[in-house]
Amino acid sequence: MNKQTITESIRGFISPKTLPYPRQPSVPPEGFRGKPEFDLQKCVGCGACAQTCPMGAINVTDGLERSIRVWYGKCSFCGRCQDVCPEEAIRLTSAYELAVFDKNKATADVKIEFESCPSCGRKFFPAPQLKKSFEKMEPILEKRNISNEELRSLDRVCPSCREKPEELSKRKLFLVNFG
Amino acid sequence: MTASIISSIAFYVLQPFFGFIVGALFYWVFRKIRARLQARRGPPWYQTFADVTKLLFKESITPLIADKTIFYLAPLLAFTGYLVALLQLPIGNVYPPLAGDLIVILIFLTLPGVAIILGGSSSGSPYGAIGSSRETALLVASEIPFAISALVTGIQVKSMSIIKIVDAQNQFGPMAFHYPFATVAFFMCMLLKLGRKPFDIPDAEVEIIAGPYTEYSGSLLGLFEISNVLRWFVIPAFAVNLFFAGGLGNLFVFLTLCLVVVALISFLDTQNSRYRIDQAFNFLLTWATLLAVIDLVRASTGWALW
Amino acid sequence: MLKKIVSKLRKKSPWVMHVPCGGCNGCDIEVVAALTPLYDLERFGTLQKGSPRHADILAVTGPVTVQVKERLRRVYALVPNPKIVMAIGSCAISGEVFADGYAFAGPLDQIVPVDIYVPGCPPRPEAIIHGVAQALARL
Amino acid sequence: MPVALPIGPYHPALKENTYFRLEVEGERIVNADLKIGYNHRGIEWLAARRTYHQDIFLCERVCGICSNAHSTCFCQTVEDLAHIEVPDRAKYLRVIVAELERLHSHFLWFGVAMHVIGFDTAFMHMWKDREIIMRIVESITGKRVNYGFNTIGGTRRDFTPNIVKSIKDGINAIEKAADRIRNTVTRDRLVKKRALDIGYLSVEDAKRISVVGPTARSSGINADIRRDDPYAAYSELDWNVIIRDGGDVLARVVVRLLEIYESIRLIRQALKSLPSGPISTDISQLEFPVSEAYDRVEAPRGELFYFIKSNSTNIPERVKIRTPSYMNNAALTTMLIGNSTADAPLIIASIDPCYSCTDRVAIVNVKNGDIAYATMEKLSRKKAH
Repeated sequence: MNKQTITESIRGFISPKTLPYPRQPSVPPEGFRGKPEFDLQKCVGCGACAQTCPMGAINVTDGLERSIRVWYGKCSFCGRCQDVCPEEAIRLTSAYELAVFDKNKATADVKIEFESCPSCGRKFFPAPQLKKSFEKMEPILEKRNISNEELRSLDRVCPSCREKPEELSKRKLFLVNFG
Repeated sequence: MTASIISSIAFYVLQPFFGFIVGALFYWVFRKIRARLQARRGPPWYQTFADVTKLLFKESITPLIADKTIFYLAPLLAFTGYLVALLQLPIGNVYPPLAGDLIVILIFLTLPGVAIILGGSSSGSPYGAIGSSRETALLVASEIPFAISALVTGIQVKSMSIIKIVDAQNQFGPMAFHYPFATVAFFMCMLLKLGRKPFDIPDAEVEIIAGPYTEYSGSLLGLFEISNVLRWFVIPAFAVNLFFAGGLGNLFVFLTLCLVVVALISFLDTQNSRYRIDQAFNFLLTWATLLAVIDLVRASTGWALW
Repeated sequence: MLKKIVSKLRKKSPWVMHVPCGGCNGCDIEVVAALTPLYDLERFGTLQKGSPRHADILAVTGPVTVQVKERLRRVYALVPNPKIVMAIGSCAISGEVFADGYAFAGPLDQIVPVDIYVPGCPPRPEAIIHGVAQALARL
Repeated sequence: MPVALPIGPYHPALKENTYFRLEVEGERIVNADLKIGYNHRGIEWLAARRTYHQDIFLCERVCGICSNAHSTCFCQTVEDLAHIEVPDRAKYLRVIVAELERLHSHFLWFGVAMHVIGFDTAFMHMWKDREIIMRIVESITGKRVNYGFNTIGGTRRDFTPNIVKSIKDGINAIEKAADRIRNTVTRDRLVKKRALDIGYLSVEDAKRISVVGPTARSSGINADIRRDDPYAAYSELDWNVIIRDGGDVLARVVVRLLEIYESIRLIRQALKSLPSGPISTDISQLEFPVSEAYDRVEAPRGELFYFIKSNSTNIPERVKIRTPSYMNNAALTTMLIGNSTADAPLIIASIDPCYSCTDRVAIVNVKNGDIAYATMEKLSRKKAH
C-alpha cells in the first residue's frame, strides 16, 4: 500500500477515465491511417500502388476490365500506396472499425475500363491512364506544334497491331515530325 | 408446532437463494469497486448471474489423466461447505431453526479449502498441483489465526452458539470495540478466505494460470463459481455476526454492515500487491496469529472491557 | 425459454483467452490495452483468462508460425463449446508481411475455424472492442 | 529430486509464447532452461527478397513495441550504405519519436512488472498514463504501433505547430505520471519486498553474457549506444546515462524509472532546438554500390544491431539483425537459479524480454558459406541424426 496509489484510486473512483466508446464514436486524430479507399474518379489504373505495397495487399487483375483490389485483411496500413499514387486516388481514411465475418469481404476495389484497339478491338490498356498521359504530353506537343490527335491515334493501337507495316510507317513519320 | 416446522423448512429453502442472490450482488459490488478504483467503469449489475449461468450451460471437459471421482467431488465439497455454513448463520432478525455453532461453521469453512486442494491435485496439471500445495500452506497458516480470532468471541460469552454471541453483543456492544486485535486478525484471514490480494497466491494468474481451477471447465467450474458467490455472502455475514453484533437484529443494518465489509475488502484488494508464498506464510503465522492471541489471552483471563 | 435466457446471458459474459501465435507483439499489446482503463473491456463482462478451459473467446494474434501451429490446435481443442475464435490483426487473417516466409504455417483459418476477423496492423483497441461486440452476436 | 515446471509456451505472464523449463526443488529453482523459436518468422530471409523500401516495413514488424528503433536502424544502415545525408530536421524528429517510443515502452514495462507481482491497480494506472503517449504518437505518425515514421533519407511526416504544442503539453502530463510511478514503486513496501535481491546478475556475469541496455546498466556496465556511437541528433543534446550497480530486479526498476526522466529531458531539448528545413532527402536517383554497412541503435531494451550487404540491385543481399532481447535472454538462466518459482515471472519480466525480436535462428554452414534458416523443428531433427 502506498499513498500515491490510494489518492489516484480515489480520483479514479470519482471520475473513471473510460471512454464512452461504443455509444459515442471515438474519433482518431488527424492523419490517422485507417482503411484504404480508392477515389473512383481519380484512379487511372496504373497499378503503382500494387507495385510498391510492402505487404502485397493490393492486387491488379486484368480481365475485360482492370480491377484493382486492396485486401485490407493483408494491409498493414503503412500508407506507401498513398505516397506513390500519382493521382492521389488511394487514400487512407480514418475508418478503423473493420471487423468482418468473411475475410474475403474485407476489400476495397476499383474497376478501370480498358481502351480497345481501333484496328483489332482488343482491350489492352487502362483508358484513364492513357488519357492522363495524353494530358501530360499536351504542353510538350504544343511547343512542337504537333497535334495531340495524331499521337492519340497512334497510341490507342495495341502492341501487337503496332507491328503491322502501315502502323510502323505511321509511327516512323510521327517520330520524324517530333524531331 | 406445525408453524415452526413450516417456517424452518421455509428457512432452509429460502436461505440458500437469498445467500446466492446477495452474494452475487456483493461479488458484483467488489468487482465494481475494484474497477472504479482502477479508474475503469466495471461490469453491469447482472454480471455474476450471467457468469454463473453461462458456465453451468457450457461443455464440461474432464482431463484424461485426472482422478475422476475426486475431480467431480471437489466442487461439490466446496459448495457443501459454504452451504452448511450459510444455513447456520443468523441474518439480521432471521435466526436459523437449529442454533448455529461456531465450531461447526469454522469446520465447514475449512472444507472448501480442502476441496480446492483435492481438486487441484487430482486434475493432473502441474499448475493445479502447485496451486494445491500453495493452498495447503496457506490453509495451515490461516486456520490458526482465523479460528483463534473467531473463538475469542465465543470464549467471551462462554458459549459457542452464534445466536448467543449475537445476543450478547446486542447487550454489551459489538465485539469489534472490545476485541479490536482479534477483529483485525479476522479481517486478514478474511482476505485469504475470499482469495483476495495480498493472499490470492493459490490462483495467482501470472504465476500458475488459475492454480487448482486450471483444468476445470463448464459446469464444474460453474459449481466452483457458485461456491465463490456464496462465500462472498457467508464470510462477510460471519464477520458481521461475530464482531458487529449481527446488525443489531435488523436485516437492513446487517446487510449495510456486510456491504461495508465488502467495500473494505475491495479497497484492500486493490491497494496491495501479491505476497510471495513464504512471505504470506510468515505474515499470517506471526502478525495475524500474534494479534489473535493477544485478544485470546484477554478473553480467557477476563481482562477485557466487560 | 431457458435456451433464450442462457444465450442472452452468454453474450454478457465472454471470457477471453489471448493466444499469441508468433506476431510482432503489436497486436498483443493492443489486446492488453483494451483491458485497461481507457477502453475497459470488463464493461461488457469480459475477463482475461489464462486457462483455455475457462475461455469462451480465443483472441489469436500473429501469423501462425510452424512452431506454434500444433500448439494452437491443442489450445483450441482445450476450449469447451460453444467457443469463438477471433483473428486479431492482419497477420492472423492473411500472414501479412510474413505470408511468403518459410516459417509461416497459416493463415489462421486453415488451422482452426475462425468466426470473426479484425483487420488492422495492429487494430486500435476500439476496433478490438468493436470486433468482440460483433462476435458476441454470433455466440 | 527436482521436479520440472514448465512456463509457457502459453502463459499469462508472458504476452508472447516462449518456453521455460524450470527444475524446482520445492519452490526453489535449481536449474532453468529456455526454449525459444515459437515466434520465428524468417524475417532475415524475407528481407533479402524485398526492395529496400519494402524492407522498412518488414523490419518494423520484427517487434511491435520497439518498431521505431528497428526502422530507424534499418534506414540508417541503408543511408550509410548508399551515402545519403539526412537533413538536420529529420535527425531531430527521429530523436523525438525514438524517445517517445522509449517512454511508452518503459511505461508498458512498469505496468507489466506491476501486473506480474499482482499489483493490478498500479498496472491499470500506469497503462492509463501510457495512453497519453499513445495519443501523441498517433497524432504524429498516424498509428499507435508500427508507426512507419522513418524512410530512407529522412522521415515521412513533419511536425505541424499543433503537434509540437500537443507534445509539449503531453510531456508535462507524462512527467507528472512519471512522478506517480516513482512514488508508487519506491514507496510501496510490498513492491520493494518483492523486487529487492532477486534475479541478481553480477558485473562479471553481465560482461560474460554480454547483456545490453537497461539490464547491463543496472549491473553497473556503462554502455549506451546513444552516447558511445551517437546517431541522429543525440550528439548535440545533453543527457545522462543512468547506471546502477545493484544488479537485482530493483536496480532494473530504478534504471528504467530514471531513464524516463532522461527521455523527457531529451524530448524537451530536441523540441527547443528543432531546426527548420526539409524532412527528407530526395532519393529518386538512389544507387546502391556493392558494399556492406552496419549500424547500431539504442532501442528501449538495449543495443540493436543491423548489418546489410548490398549487391547493386534494389534488393539487399543479406540483412542481419541482432536484437537486444537476444542477448538479455541468455542471462535469464543465471538470474533464475536460486530464486523462488513465485519470483520467476518477475525475473523474466525484469529484462523486458521480447521474443518476437529474439526468434530468428540461422545456421551458417562454414564449409561452403551457405546460409540455411532453420526452425526449431529442423534443428532438433538435425541433432537426432
